Amino acid sequence: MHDFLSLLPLIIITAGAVLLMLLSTFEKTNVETASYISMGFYGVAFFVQLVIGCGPEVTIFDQTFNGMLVANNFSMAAGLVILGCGFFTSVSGHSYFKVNQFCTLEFYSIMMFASCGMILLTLAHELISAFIAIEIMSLAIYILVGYDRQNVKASEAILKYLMLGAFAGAFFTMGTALIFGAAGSTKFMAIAAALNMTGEISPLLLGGSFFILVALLFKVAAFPFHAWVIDVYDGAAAPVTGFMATALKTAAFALFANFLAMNNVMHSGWVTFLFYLAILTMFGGNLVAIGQDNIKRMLAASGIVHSGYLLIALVALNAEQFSGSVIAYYLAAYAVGTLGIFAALSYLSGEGERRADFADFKGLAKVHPYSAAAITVFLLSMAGIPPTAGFMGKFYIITSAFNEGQVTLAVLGVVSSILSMWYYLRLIINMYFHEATDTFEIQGTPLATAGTFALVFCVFAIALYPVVI
Amino acid sequence: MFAEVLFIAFAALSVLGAMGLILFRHPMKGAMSLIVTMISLAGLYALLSAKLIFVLQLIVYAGAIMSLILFIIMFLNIQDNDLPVEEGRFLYLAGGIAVIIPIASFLIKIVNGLPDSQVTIVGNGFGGVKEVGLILFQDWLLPFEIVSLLLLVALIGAVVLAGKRRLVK
Amino acid sequence: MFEYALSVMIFLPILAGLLLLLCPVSKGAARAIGFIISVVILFIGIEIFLGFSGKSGMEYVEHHSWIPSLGVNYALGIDGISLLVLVAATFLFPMVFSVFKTKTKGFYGNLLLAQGAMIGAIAATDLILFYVFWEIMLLPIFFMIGIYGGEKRLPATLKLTIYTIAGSLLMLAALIYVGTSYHEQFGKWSFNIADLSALSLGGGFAVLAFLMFMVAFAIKIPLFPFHTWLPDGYTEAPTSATFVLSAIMAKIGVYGVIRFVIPVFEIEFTRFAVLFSLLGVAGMMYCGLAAIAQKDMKRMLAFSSASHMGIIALGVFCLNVQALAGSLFQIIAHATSTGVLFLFVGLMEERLENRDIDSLGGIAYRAPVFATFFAIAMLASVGLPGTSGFIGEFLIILGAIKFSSFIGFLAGTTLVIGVCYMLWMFQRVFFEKSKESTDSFADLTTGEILTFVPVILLIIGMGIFPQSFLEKIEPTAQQHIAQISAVSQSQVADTTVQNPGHNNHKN
Amino acid sequence: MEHSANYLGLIPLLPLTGALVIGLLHMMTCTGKPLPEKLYSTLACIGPLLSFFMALVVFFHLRDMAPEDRFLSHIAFTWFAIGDLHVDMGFLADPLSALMLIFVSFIGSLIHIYSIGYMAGDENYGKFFAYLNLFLGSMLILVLGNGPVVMFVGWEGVGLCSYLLISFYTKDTDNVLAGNKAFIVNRIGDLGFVLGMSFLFWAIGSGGFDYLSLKENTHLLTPGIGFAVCLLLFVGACGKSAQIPLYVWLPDAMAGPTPVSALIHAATMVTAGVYMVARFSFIYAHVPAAGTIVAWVGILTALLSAIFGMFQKDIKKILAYSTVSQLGYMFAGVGLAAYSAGIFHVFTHAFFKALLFLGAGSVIYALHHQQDIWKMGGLKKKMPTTYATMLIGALALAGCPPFSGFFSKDEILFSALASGHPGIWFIGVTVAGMTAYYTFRMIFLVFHGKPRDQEAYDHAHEPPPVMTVPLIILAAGAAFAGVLNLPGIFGGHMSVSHWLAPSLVEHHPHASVWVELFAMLASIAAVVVGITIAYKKFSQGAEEPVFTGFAKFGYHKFYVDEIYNAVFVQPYKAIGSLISRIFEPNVTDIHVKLSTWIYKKCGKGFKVLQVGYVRVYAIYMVIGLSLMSFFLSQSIN
Amino acid sequence: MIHDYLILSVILFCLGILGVITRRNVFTVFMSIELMLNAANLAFIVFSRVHESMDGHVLAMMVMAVAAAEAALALAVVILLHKHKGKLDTNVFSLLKG
Repeated sequence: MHDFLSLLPLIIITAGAVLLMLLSTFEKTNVETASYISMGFYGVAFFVQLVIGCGPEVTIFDQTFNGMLVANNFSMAAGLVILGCGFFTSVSGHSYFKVNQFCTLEFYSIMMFASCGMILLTLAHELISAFIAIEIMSLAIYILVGYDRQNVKASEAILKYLMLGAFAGAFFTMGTALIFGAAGSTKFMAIAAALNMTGEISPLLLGGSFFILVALLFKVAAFPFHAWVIDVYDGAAAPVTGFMATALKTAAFALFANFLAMNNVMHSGWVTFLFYLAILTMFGGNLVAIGQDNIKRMLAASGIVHSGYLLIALVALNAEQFSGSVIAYYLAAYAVGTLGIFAALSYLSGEGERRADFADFKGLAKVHPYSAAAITVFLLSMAGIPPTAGFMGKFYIITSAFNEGQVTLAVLGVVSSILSMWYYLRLIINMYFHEATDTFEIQGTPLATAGTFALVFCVFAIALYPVVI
Repeated sequence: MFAEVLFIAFAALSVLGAMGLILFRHPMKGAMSLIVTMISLAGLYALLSAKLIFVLQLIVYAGAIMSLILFIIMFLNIQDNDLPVEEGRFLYLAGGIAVIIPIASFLIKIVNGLPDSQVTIVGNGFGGVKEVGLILFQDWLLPFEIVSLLLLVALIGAVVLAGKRRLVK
Repeated sequence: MFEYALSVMIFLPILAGLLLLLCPVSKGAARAIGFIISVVILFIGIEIFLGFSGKSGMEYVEHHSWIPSLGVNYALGIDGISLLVLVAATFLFPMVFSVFKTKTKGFYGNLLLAQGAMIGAIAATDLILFYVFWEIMLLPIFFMIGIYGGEKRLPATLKLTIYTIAGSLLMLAALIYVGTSYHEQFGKWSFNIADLSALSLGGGFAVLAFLMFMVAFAIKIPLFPFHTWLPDGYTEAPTSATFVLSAIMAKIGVYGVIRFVIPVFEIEFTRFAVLFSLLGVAGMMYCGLAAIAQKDMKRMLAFSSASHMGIIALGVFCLNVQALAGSLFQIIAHATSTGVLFLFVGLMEERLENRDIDSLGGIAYRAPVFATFFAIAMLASVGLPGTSGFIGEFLIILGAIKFSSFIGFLAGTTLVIGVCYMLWMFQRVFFEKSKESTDSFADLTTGEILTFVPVILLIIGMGIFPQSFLEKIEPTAQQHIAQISAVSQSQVADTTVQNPGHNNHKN
Repeated sequence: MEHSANYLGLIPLLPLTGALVIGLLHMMTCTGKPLPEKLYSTLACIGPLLSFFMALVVFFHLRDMAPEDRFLSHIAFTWFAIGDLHVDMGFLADPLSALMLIFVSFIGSLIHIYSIGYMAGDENYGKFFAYLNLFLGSMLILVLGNGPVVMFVGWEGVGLCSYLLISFYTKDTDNVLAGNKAFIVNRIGDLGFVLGMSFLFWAIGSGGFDYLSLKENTHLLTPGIGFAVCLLLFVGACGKSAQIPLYVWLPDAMAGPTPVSALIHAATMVTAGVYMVARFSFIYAHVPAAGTIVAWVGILTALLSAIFGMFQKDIKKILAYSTVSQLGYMFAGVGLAAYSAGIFHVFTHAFFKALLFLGAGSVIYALHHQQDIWKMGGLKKKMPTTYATMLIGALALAGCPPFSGFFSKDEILFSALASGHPGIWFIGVTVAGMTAYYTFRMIFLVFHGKPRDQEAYDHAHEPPPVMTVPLIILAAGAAFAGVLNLPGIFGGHMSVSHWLAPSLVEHHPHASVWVELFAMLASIAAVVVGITIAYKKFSQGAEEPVFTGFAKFGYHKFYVDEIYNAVFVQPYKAIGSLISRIFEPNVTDIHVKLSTWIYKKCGKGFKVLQVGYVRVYAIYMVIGLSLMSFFLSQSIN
Repeated sequence: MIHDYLILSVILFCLGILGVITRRNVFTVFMSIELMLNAANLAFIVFSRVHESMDGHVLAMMVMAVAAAEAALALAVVILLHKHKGKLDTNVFSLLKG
């Protein structure tokens, strides 16, 4: 019975997706209803997920699914984050699509399909299922990115994302093939068993896991597989960007962590590799972010930096007693902040997202002090200033790095967050320290505004009551 | 011996096809050479006793997917002047090869580290429809089911992106 | 009643500040609320000061678990080290609300936030909690400078913020290192400062962590050569922010060194004491010299403040009880003198919209009360006996002589350097012929006089009866020094510190 | 044995209270209608007079005690105590401080009274008296303090007051500059004092940081530290008592009102250095070499300032240099361990110098603030009282027997000769002659001959009694104070020396009466020569000469001020502006600027890399991949 | 013999990469990715043969399904792009940059 309960959120979301898909054939239902429906489904799924909780580790339908799905605390937490992201994206979408009218019912349906893929991804302990889950998620996200067909930027974004995503997917399949060749199976348990036998990673397994890591690194936009992320974030609609920045990253990191934590041999084999990548990702991301004038591009680049921090957490995870709490907490903290900004952007950026640059937000604090304050809170959270969730996340990551002896990484992580101060502060400075030149009229519904403030609350709530840990 | 000759023939064909794909300027020609590759790969599958996959490769890949691609190419009526002028293509190629060599050598190094063995065609239903089907529905039920989800998403996506837009107010 | 006094002192201003920021309140009401809150805090502060028993332990302790898995607690307490800093943070705030009438409600809200965060940083006995407040207190300052500052406020704000945040992030790494080392050595997590002092750290990273800590505090203090954010920051900030920065925030940097660095890094501290004390002295001289050439009064005071902070920092690095107590005493003395000078400059700016020394003159004839008050604060800042400034400076110089005669000598030059620029400024601004720009200068109103009289009395009172302050801090200072000298004697008996003659040679 | 006297604390407190009250009254009213001058003057004089009265009480109290434990002390409260350091706010009256106490409060009171007349009509009448009271209070703290730290309070207090009083006429920039100079130079001295105190504390202060405890622990002092302490303290004394090289502030300090010059620069503040050295006689006696340095510095100062004094034309400057010169004598005395002689000279000097300054004040007052002696002349007839009193003062200053100055100065010169420093003695005698010369040059030019400025002369008149009475009192003192310490050769008992003996650690050189007689005659001869030359040159209405050669050099004070300006002040300012204009933005800030620059450049560079072509992004990926594969393939074999 | 199969797979895979990074035509790029997937499929089949388990066959089928789905979407995107610019040059789509 518990097996079924563990899958219940997934089922609810899938049901919601299918329902919306079916509804879209009826002319009568409008987009707002759809967004309420999706909010409802996300909300229900979220609470179901929350209520179920989880034991240490449950293999779902061991017989039927042949041990391919495993639920644990980590996947549960990641699932919560994903569902939360979905909920708030629906919320901000509600307002956003009031102004930017290119939405149809399928939007929410596809978003829920994407969430479905993500949740599968957090549960998957088998490579080909994971691959399919990735593809479900990715295809859905591609569609969301290019949803505005009139917009050539969106189309360009989808082209870039799809091409490079498929390219990375090809690596994933090749990696799976090599691992299959090495271990005779694609299940994590079997691979771990094979690793335990030899005690070290065999060349074939090395190559295979390398390609898998490459694909995952691409998904989380680690350096040097990061270049797409900026353009794609830029081209996509604000709620979509928020969704892909948070939920997608959560799902990808969930798989990443599960894969690495499969056993100690696997993890220790890749520590050095990830060590350098984490450093490169943090600093590369920062340097990309410095030069950006567009908020979404800056956030994309800062997302790269946050991936770098998460890579630190991956380096520092303890494969013997993997709980993933640090990663999950950081993901949650990051998700809350990023979603918040995108929620705010989705009602502030106006029709066709004409306010996109830093300079466009000059003097926002004079016109909309509360929104500006909320954005400030999110930015500070991303910058890791206490008492926000971002700070606690960073604190856990650095603590875990020190605890695993990764002193250099911890210090470099800190240095990188120093570098990142500039571009976070830049937006704050633009909002607060200049006179308003724009009127910042807010069209659309107040739902996104409400969502923004709810997220502000979350930022502090997560920070002050770090329940996950 | 016969198998080896066949392998060499198929391998050569498939590599040639792949090179054709990369080198032909017009995608139509590229697609045709890709079909060559796919068919020869199908031959190789047969040599590896993967009967079902041999069939699927021919039907699904070379048949369905490639004809879809060809259809779209023709549907878009791509003329020569629509094609990108890829100046310095060969320079790129040379650079690309230089870049790829480490990857290739890495992979080949891995392959060479494996114990080699002969491949003979195995009978006894290995790779047959029934056997693969049993495994598919016993061990691999989950991927099978979620692939349906994937296809559904792709379906909706294609409709949304390329279909006729009806805006719902 | 006073069981939760510290929490009240922290969260009352923070909550009030947030309320002010979030609710539509009129300017005057905001100021009134701020004033009332700060007076309430003042009374609690007085009560704590009087009730403080002056034994060497923590008093007014509060302890709640926050993040059990990492041993992070919400732990507050006050001992001799923090007492005077706390006093500085509570005593001076009502003045700001009372003096500056023209600011908006956001300004007053930020001010309250800053006060709460500062008190939090002072009262925290858990490193993480300290860090949290330490960072929070920068935010209101950031907004105050950025929104209400002068012409060139943007670069100044950025520089200040990034500089200090850079420092504090380094400190974050260092303090987590300390926490994990504790975990390694004792098998459990704790960030409580009392536990951490039991640590014995060694090796290269201990030194690095120590330096990271020191850089963070050095930036906040600011210690030469990390002071470069200060002149711009202090000058461009609205005066009350400058006041908060100079009178309290800088002190929390010194306080941090005493509270968090000395107990944990005894060995490294003794090893680097000479270097840092040289930095302190160098900063004192450098900033003092720079001050003389300033044309802007506020900028001059900024350099002067930095110069004094150099001396205060020196007192901490001298590793003896006189200098340490001197520094602690000077913390509040400096807050009341230089801090108040900033307020005076703020008043002048409000009245004349001019801070250019050369264009001022003869204010003493227009505003004798103002001039007198200014002179008293100025004399306290140059360390005239009978004012609060003397006791601290004297103790620090005395201690510095013990530490190293050369450094002591250099420290002594503060007596001369300080007086040069101060007198010159005073001459040009208050004396000489009165100029057009100052003709209309109005003297302090009764309200303002009432505001400043307590501080003036405090300046003089602390100069005449310093013992009531010193006796509260002495036991803790003694304990601190005893702890560090025990370690340094047993472990680095042959380092440079014990031998002043050797230092001379080295320098 | 503890002799407690609670009223000791009141002695400085009374003038200080007066200062506070007057200061507040003045501050509150000065922009509006001023309060009557009578109120201020009454308030101002109460404190000093009461202090003087109590000083007498102290004196008689001490006199009634056995000579060896003649001290009274009162500890008001613990000032500060940290570790070994324990400093009380305590007061000590022993013969030395009692002597100082009496004449400080006495002369202080007189000057207060004199000022009532002199300052009449000044818009800052109240402020002046507040400062004056504050000054007297500080001076009394200095004298009464029971340890170096308390002394330092008074020490700095008088420095502050001298700053305030010198720059009293604040509208004139020069005055304020003179005040600044005084304060800053004093501060340089204070630096020495503080450092000396610190060394002293670490050497012998842990047993208690007051004079009595320090005296008991003197044996713990090592010679090296002792020497350093002595020199550092002497630096302090140099600052306060205007010795080489820190004397430069004193002549400039004449910018203040004349009573101030009398009070500060004659009677009280400048003698603080001498008092301090005498106070620390137990340490200086411990390190004779330091004393010799003190003596030489003192005598050279005397010589130098005597030379300057010969060429000045400002009446107050002449007196100022004469003060510096006399201070030099005092240091020569205390440096040679003739502490009582030095202190006695302080004592007599207080009378005649105050007298001279106040007399000069009268002249200036009469001539409507004319200070140039070359514009005076023939005032003898117009101002007989002033003339007579000043003449007495001049004779005392010049060292004519039997006036007070003669005895005290002779005592010093004698001990120089007797303790084997003929060089000091010889210079001393020369300076005595020069002193006589320039003093009488002044007297002759001011009072004799024909008036050089007829209009001013016509308006000149004797000042009111409130000013002349103090003159007369002081003249009496200047004439007869010498009697108090009449040496044996004249049948005296050296009363002052005996009185002071318990407070001082001194050894009296033993020399024959002939030596004493010789010394005396030599100095008398020098004085006579000096007066004669002055008489020849100036008594008959000489005209202002144009200085050339050495005289010009001397008139310009050897250009010391200019040299100091060029060597210390300008470089100081230059360094200041160098730092703030060039160093601060370009060198110290370099790490900020550089990192910002690198940061921005990197940002630009990475922006360029973000070309927007999807193929290029793929190429990045593949390049990354191929590098990684390259490194990974190293790890497998 | 296994080696030869695998090396063929590697060669095809690398040719696929080469196609992606050297060509600007959207179609060619997509087909190159298909080629890479095919190379992976070949590896699956070969390893399946090596391990004598048919799991590899199932995996290859899944990959084919995914490839089909991806192709469907990719072609939709191609149509979309063609509607915008009338060209299939990837370099034409570089509005988003910097």
